[in-house]
Amino acid sequence: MSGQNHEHHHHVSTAGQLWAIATGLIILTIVTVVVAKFVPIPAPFDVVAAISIALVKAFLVAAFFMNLYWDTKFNAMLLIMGVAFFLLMVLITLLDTMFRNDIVPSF
Amino acid sequence: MATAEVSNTRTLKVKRFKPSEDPKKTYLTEEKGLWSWLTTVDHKKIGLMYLGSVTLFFLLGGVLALLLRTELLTPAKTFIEADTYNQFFTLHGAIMVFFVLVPSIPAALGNFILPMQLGAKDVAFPRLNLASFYIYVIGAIFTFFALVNNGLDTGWTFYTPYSIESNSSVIWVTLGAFILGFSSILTGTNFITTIHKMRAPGITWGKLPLNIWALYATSIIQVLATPVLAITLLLLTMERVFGIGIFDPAMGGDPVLFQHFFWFYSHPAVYIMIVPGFGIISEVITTFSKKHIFGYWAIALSSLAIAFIGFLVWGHHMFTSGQSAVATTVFSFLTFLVGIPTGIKILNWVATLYKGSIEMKTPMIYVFIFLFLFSIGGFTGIMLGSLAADIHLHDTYYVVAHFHYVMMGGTLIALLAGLHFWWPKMTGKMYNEFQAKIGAALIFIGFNMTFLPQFIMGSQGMPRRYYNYIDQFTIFHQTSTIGSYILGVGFLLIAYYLLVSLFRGEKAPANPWGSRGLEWQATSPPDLHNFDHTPVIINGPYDYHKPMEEFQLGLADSGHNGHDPSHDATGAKQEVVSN
Amino acid sequence: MGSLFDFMLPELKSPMTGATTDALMGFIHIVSFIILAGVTIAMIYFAIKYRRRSEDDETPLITHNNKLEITWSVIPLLLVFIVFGWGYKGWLNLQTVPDNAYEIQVSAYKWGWTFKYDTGAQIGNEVHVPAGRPVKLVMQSEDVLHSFFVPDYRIKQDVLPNRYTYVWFQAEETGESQVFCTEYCGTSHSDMLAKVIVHTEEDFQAWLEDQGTGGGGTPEERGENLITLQGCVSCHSVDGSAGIAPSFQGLWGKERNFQNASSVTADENYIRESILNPSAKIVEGFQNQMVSYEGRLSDDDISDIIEYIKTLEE
Amino acid sequence: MANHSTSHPTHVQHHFVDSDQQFDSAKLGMWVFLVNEILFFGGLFCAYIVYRAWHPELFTQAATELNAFWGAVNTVVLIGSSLTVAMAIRSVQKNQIKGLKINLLITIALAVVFMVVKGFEYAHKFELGILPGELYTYEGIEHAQAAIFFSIYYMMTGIHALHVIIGIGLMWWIYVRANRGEFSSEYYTPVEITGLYWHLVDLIWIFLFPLLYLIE
Repeated sequence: MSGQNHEHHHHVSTAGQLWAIATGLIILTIVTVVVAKFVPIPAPFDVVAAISIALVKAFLVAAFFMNLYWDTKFNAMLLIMGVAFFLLMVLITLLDTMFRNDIVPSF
Repeated sequence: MATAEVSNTRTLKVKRFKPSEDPKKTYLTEEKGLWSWLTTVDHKKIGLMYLGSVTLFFLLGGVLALLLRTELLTPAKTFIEADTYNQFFTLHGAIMVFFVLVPSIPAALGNFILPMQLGAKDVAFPRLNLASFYIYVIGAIFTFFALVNNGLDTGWTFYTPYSIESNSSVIWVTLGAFILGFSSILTGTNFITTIHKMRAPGITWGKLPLNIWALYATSIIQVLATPVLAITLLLLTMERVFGIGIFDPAMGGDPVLFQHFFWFYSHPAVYIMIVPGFGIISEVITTFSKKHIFGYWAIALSSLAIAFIGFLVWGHHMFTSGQSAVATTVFSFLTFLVGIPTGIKILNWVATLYKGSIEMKTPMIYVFIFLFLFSIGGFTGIMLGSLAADIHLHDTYYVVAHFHYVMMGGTLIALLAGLHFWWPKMTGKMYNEFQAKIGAALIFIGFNMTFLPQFIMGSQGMPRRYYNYIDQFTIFHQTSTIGSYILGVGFLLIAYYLLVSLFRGEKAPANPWGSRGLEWQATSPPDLHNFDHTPVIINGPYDYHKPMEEFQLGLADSGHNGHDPSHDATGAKQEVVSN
Repeated sequence: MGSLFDFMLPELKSPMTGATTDALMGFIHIVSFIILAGVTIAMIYFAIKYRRRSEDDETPLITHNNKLEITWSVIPLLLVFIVFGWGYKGWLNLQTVPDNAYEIQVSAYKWGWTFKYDTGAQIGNEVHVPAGRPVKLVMQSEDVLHSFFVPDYRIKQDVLPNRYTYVWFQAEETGESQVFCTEYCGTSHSDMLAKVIVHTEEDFQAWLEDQGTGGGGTPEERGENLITLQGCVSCHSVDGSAGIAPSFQGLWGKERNFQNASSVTADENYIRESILNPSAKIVEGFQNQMVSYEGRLSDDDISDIIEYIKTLEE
Repeated sequence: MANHSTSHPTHVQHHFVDSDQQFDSAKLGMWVFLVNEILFFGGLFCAYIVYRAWHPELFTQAATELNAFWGAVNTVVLIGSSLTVAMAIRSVQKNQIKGLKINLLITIALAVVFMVVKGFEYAHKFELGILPGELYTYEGIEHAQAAIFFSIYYMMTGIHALHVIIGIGLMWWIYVRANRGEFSSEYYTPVEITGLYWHLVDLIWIFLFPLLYLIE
């Protein structure tokens, strides 16, 4: 079970791939700084832009540096589940903190 | 195993392995001495060390409980001061929750049983397993330190801002619980990995014992919720050290936010405590009914459903806290949804009894007690989930009674069921059945006498965490106190006959209850590596309609442990090699 | 059945807020009891009927029954929806204060309650209200979390240090009801009690007038009122009995011995310092646990309290 | 189970059947642990989001005290270190132990650079009196909750920095083991899972950077 099975288990990235990802990440870092500092985007959308860029960067790291793209889907699911539960925590907490002064909801 | 590549046409050479009734070497005799225990990576020994520590803490928490009940014999001062009382109830809560209930079933019994039910030699990360035990010990030392040094008087919930200004040793306990959290996380991580990667050939997801499903659901909660407790306690510690102000109203922070953080862990934590209990009930009830479980998938998936929905309901601890009306409404609604899978389980267990062959041995008696007490706990939970009723009942003895019915009537009774069930396997000794039944009766009577009056005084308006109380509640408090003494005697009796059985107990056969569970196909007590063969599983764990021989199969030749369990052993031809 | 509920619940004195709660609790208790009895009887019946007769007993293979599973999932689901809707309705009522409610400000502290009326009158640990009229309490805490609970009215609300919260009720008959603090708040949490005293409308108005604007009386009387109002008495007794703090009786003019072995005669300045900076001198045998009253008591208030303490001779 | 262990390579622990099972288990276990880490930081992000939603103006004002340039430099440094970790794993997969060691050393160096920059940032703030919570004395921001912003800032970056330090320790441990010749293309599980940990530290920073430094 050892020899021939190894290939699909252990993906080996080429140096070129890794350098390309890193370059992409650095470019995105520059983009996010430029967008934040020099492009006037109205209030909530500046955060949306910054987070969107960060999500793309996070995807690159997770998929290619952390090998999720080639890995078993279950590990990717774990990552997504972690993020999903974090979002649940935030969203439900906001249900309280953002609506404290609102009137009581009614049917 | 070149033939194993093509699963449908392969031939598994299996052989019948009847467990020896008189094992020469067991995990207890293979290596001896204190050092072999302290450095062991054997999941069985680690499980027992956990069991020992949990028992010690249960003793400590129990003594505190009896002292509390004694103080409440009369209004005002009976024999201790208000501050002492406040420290006692805080430590009783903190010890019972963090040091007893959370690790009791997963880390103690689960550690012992899980790899055996999977047909594995050990958990995936044995050294992490040992580390988790020592982390537990370090957390315990921190808490002990607080106990002798100023105590802790915040309530186990650590609500801010009281916990920020309290004079007691809050930091020691928060750090203790913080450290303890890692022990819980490591156990959870270990179990998830073990369940995914270490199953013996033929154990497909549909053939997992329900105990494993329950431990799996528990591990998921442990992994997802415990880190949030860790960060919450760390923030509280920083709050006391630097006054970071996030939860401190004096600095412009928000105490209700702390409650969200705290309950995001602590509500799922009650499922960490109870769900593994569900697993034990499923194992015991089928064994002693000699019957297939009713609704396997309903029970298995409802554990997962509870685990997930359990994350969405934490705000029902906060209906009167001043959280927003929207949040209150949503939390109440979701709370009812989590009640449904729990109800489904109860009814499935009762249906399992139908047309069974029921033998009322001690573990089964505890299952009956569990079903009765836990149902009461569940129904009162529905009561507390409904908004108007909760406004009246919140923070009264009704709540105290409710969670004791769930946590003690549920988890602890399930633990006792499991302990009696697996005791012969763990120790190789039988306990005295008659004394065990007396013990169960004492527990049942004492428990109800302690906590039923608390429902009544709670709905009459008696608030919890009260040192002093108004005269009209005296009779309820006194009944409750007497009940708690009976309960105490019951636990002493159990400790007594279990200890006696270690030295003078009859030798246990490999499978005293006639169970079809895989763990019973090992010797009692098991070999250091659990089985002296690699088990092959063809039948489900509850196939009581099939003969025992079909459950005693193992790979005839040495080598693979079916690393890839998706290879269904039923699909393969079995060639039974005669003994 | 009715008497059983009376046993479970205290007499309802504010039907406007509590009637739904009581009905709902009755409903849940009855339904739960029926189901629990069913489950228990089934368990015991099975245990007897299907008891093991021999070790070779054979049991039928019953794996599941979808119809049964759906039935016992859907019926409880419908039941809990009823419970949710009903509870929500009652809670909505508790959240919706009638427009004509009489408003009283409540201040909670360790360990007591102060009630302030719009006339300026203040009273500690007793709230006087008119019968037959909705009353709204606007509450705030001065220190940690507390919770205002009146079992007779089926109302409860946490009191927070940085926000106002409110409850309302309408007592129909004259009489008294017990108030508890239900959010754990330290040493004397269980003594943080108060009473709601319900008067007829006329008596209430008369009582309110009697109270004046809270500033009347001699300095000694004002001082006596203040130490109740500010909760001093929950730790410092006025009759010489031992509490968690030194008694006020016999304090004046006596030699005080401190933890650091120093001592001083109790005069105006000592008492003033002890109020504003309590940790400066700790009397032997006691803990440092009092909070500063800086900003909560004016100089006049302190003088009044000192005058009152002077009257408390042994 | 003596009859089972005969075919085991030395690095495979007794309770695993083969190297693949051990590798997969370790990796799965690490991912489960990373889920933990996400929720651990998640608590802090949650506090951040709640407070930002309450006081958006506070975050705009307070963020001006943070230096976006050095934040960006640190981002690039961490991305670089992630690259070298990935290269280290690639090296060991191809059995180039020398490449593994060089890449590990570069990673450690970059992590140290990150910490040094962080140290200067902290030192600068301490001088201004921008300390967490009660110790906060800075008067440049007119907002009642200014101290809370910096409490959140210090908690987030502080715990992240702690992870970086732990990462440095782990890399050094891997380096020492590589020196002892423990790793090869047949067995490099510790390298792989340490790499996963390091990438997560990078991932967290990818979010911390815009959320703390780039608020306008």
